[in-house]
Amino acid sequence: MNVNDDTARSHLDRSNLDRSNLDLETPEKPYLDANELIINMGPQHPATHGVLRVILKLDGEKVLGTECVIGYLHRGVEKIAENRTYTMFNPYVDRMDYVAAVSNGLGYCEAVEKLMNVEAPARAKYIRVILTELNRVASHQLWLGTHALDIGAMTPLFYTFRDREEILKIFERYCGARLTTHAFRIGGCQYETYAGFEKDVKNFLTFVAPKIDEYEELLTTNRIWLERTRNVGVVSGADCVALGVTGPVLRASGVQWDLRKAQPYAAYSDFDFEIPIGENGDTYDRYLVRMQEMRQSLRIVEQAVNAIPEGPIMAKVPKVIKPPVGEIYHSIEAPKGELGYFIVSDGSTQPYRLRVRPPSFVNLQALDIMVRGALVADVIAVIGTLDIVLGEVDR
Amino acid sequence: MVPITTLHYLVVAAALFVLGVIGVLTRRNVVIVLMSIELILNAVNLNLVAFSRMWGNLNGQVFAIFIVVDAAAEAAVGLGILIAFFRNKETINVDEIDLLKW
Amino acid sequence: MIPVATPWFFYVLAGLAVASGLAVITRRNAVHSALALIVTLLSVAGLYLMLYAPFVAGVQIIVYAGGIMVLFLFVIMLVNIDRAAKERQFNRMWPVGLVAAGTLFALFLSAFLKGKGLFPDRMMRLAEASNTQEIANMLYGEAGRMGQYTFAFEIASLLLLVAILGAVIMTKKKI
Amino acid sequence: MLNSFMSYLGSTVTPGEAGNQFWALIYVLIIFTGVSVAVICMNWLERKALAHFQVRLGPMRVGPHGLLQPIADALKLMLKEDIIPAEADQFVFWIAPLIGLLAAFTVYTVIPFGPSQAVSDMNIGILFMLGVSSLGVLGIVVAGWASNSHYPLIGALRSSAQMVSYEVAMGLAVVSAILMTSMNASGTGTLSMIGIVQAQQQQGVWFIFKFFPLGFIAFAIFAIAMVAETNRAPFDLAEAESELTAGFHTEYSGLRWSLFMLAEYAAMIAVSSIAVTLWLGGWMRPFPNLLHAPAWDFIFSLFPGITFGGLAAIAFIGTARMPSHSFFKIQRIGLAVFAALLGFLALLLLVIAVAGHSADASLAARFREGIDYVYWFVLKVAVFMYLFIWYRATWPRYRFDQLMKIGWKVMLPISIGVLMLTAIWALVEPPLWEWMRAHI
Repeated sequence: MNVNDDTARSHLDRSNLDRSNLDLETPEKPYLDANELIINMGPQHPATHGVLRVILKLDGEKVLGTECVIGYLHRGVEKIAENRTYTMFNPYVDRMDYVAAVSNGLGYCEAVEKLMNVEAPARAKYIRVILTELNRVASHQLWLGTHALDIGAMTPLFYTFRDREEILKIFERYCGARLTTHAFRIGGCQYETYAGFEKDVKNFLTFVAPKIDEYEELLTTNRIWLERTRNVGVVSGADCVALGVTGPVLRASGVQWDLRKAQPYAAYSDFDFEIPIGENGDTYDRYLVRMQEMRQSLRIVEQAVNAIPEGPIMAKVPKVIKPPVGEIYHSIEAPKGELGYFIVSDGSTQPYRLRVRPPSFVNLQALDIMVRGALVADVIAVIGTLDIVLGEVDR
Repeated sequence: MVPITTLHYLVVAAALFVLGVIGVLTRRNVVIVLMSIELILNAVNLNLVAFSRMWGNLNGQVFAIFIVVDAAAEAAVGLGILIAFFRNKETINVDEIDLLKW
Repeated sequence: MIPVATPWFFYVLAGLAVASGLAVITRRNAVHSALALIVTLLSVAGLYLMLYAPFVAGVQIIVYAGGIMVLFLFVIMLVNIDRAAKERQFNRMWPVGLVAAGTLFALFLSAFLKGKGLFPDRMMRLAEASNTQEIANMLYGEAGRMGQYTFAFEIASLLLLVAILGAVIMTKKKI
Repeated sequence: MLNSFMSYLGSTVTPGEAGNQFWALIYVLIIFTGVSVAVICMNWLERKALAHFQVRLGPMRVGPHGLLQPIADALKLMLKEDIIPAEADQFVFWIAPLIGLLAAFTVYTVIPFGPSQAVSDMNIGILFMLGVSSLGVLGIVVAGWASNSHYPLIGALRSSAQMVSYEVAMGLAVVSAILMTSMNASGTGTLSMIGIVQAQQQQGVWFIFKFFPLGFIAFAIFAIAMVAETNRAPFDLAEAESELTAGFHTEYSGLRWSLFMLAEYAAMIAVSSIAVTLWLGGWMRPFPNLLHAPAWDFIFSLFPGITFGGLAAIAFIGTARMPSHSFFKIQRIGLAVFAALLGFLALLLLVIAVAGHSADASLAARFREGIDYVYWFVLKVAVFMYLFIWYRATWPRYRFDQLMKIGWKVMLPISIGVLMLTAIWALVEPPLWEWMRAHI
């Protein structure tokens, strides 16, 4: 499907996006049967992945409509940026999507580099790709564990955490941090790879490939898993495009759109990988797409680690970063979708305005059309499948 | 202590029956009226089973089982009517159900 | 087996049944009434056991306490109890109803007292061990013959079917 | 008093049947204590087994290998503040856990751990069991309603609908097993729990293998329905923690909450006991008819001792494998004592087995017999308990409509079909044998 298709844009007007019949102010009818039972799911709820609050309007178990209330984790990241130098702001972006901190850092560094017209050296780019793709695997593993837990399968959570640990160990040895890595600097990477980095990564590749099969063994053909995920939270490609949904959710709906292919950044043009896409746009397809993505990421890492060039890891960047006056929008394919940074520079050391396009926030919009008419249990499944991180939604 | 005879059971059954009748006659809440009907049916059952023991044959017990079946049917239909009624009138008071149609 | 039908058991069970029966018709909250009714039903089941009717007692527990009462509780949750509990509980004719019921009870008692001779003081020992089998013989017949109540039994099953259909049709919003 | 105490010892019927109130009370106490201990063990075992399914260790700190964890949990729950929400219906909120607990424990009065190892042998035993265990749903419904909160209410509605629906399939599966008890000379079946096991003994086959595959299908239906009936994964919709936070017991805390847990585990053991009694030969050891020589009897009677010996050996290995650090000193001693206790128990059981073998009809022989019966029964139930844990570790949770669909559209038709086929088979089989004996 062509993304720039006008019919896709006009889809916004279609009635299934109509929110007018969601009137949460309706007084509670006196009985439960034809009632509109209003339930507050969250902000303290085990399955809303943090502090998302979803107000559900229910008819018995059927969902009539949802209203997301966000902002419980709002830290004003974008405002903070205006009072920090470009270098000082770099660690802050790690705290948005804290399960994919490396991707956040990559997007920010590349955006500033683009603004300054600097290019990172080849070796830095390769290191960036390796770490980012490892982080994608880690993010997807975390998603898989929590998603399966939401649907009631406890065990995959522990399997994925066991394997994610190996990735975090590599991060820790590389840059000293496990979660909020702050791995990259504007203009390249600060750290050279440690001795044995390649070996660690290669060991990890051989270690994790059978583990992904193991997850699939537990879930992919499990009848209950199939029943819980097939035809649940279906969203069409056109709806996705109209809502701006990106990432695996978009690809599972059959739209082949991946920024790594569409507008290659870092060193992605050097590698051979595929973009897995789904057909039905249901929860099961999104599961399959993410599982395939993990494998593709491993492929990229394998290629990158075998062909990692020698050379400097830092481009010539002035000590005080003062980009020229102008504005820039740069986006990368984060594990959850398109992560974009829009930076307006007034020529000073601090950004005049910095705006983040977080994939989780945009993807969360699809929740309503995905769960309307479904059951309460599906809401949980859909929140899980959207793979949101509240730190990124609220910023 | 006086040995327990059929009469003892009959008195208990009569008491339960009368309680049920009072419930049906005086309560406004339909759910409780239906429950009172269950009380009445139970009183009848107790009588039947007591007589069954008195005469030494099982006809009374078989009747009691039929009455249990009837009670189940009655409860299902009664509560069905109640829900249908509640959906339309939003009340479960028996003295507001005096119209045969609305 | 030594009969356990001691008078104490009877008085306790009978007292429980009547007391909770009273609670059924006086409680403001329907859920409390339902719980009281469950106690009544279980004590009556105990009385059945004392009357050598174990099968009826079992049916009482399964069908009444386990089935019908769950249905009642389910419906009570569907309709709003809070409002009903705040309203007047008894209708305006309650003195008339009370008098009528009292008269009825007096009638019962006088009948029992007057006709005391009609009730033999004997209590037959029914065969407890074969109780279920004998009831089954009456319901289904034995050795190829139709039972005394086979036809009635079939009618009862039909009644249940009709009741199911009626309940479903009445409660379904759109058919 | 002493007379009635002693007179029962030689009898071969249950105390309820013998009319011996004293022994009935003793049995009640033994069984209730046993069930409570079993629940505690099950609690520890579930946490440990589940942990090992999930590549973690589970409780390790409280006692050696977390052996004292359930006790610590129980203490914590007892000391915890017991919150009753202000808007809750106080009385009903208070009584709801007790209803569930009462229903779960009352069932044990008719569970036959052996031909005379039961409180009473009601001749409507199975009917009583189904009826009383179905009362457990009342506790859940009422708890959900009394909490006066949305999540518990939805949980209660879910669980009541679920339990009522699965009771139907469960009951029909049970009926097909009861039908099999009538396959004897008199053509009379039985509802008594002991009678059902004895029928399997007489017919020389566990009902799971009878009329293969009909018995097995009925058993499978029961095995599925009983998971749904006890609100366990994958049918744990009533307390689906990811959807309804904790379902019907969201508002409960402290001791009252632990009563719900106790009731749930007691109910799990109870329904497993029904399954064992109806389909797996109850207290019978494997192949009682094939391997009926006294020597086989002796060999099988060694099993309880061997089992405990094995457990003791595992505990000893655990002691030996503990890190030799002063930090683990007390734990090591504790585990060694535990192992020694287990070993002593094993020794005792072996001695009883040997003594009961040599002296016929003595008290020791009767004791040995009783231990045998209870051992095999408990072993079969334990397999089910393990299955419950296994299910929970493996499967995701069903959705409500799917659950209802399975209950009404799959299990109910199959169980009706199995019941009819069983009846037909039971009618056809004896004349068929006659005919074959006459003609072939």
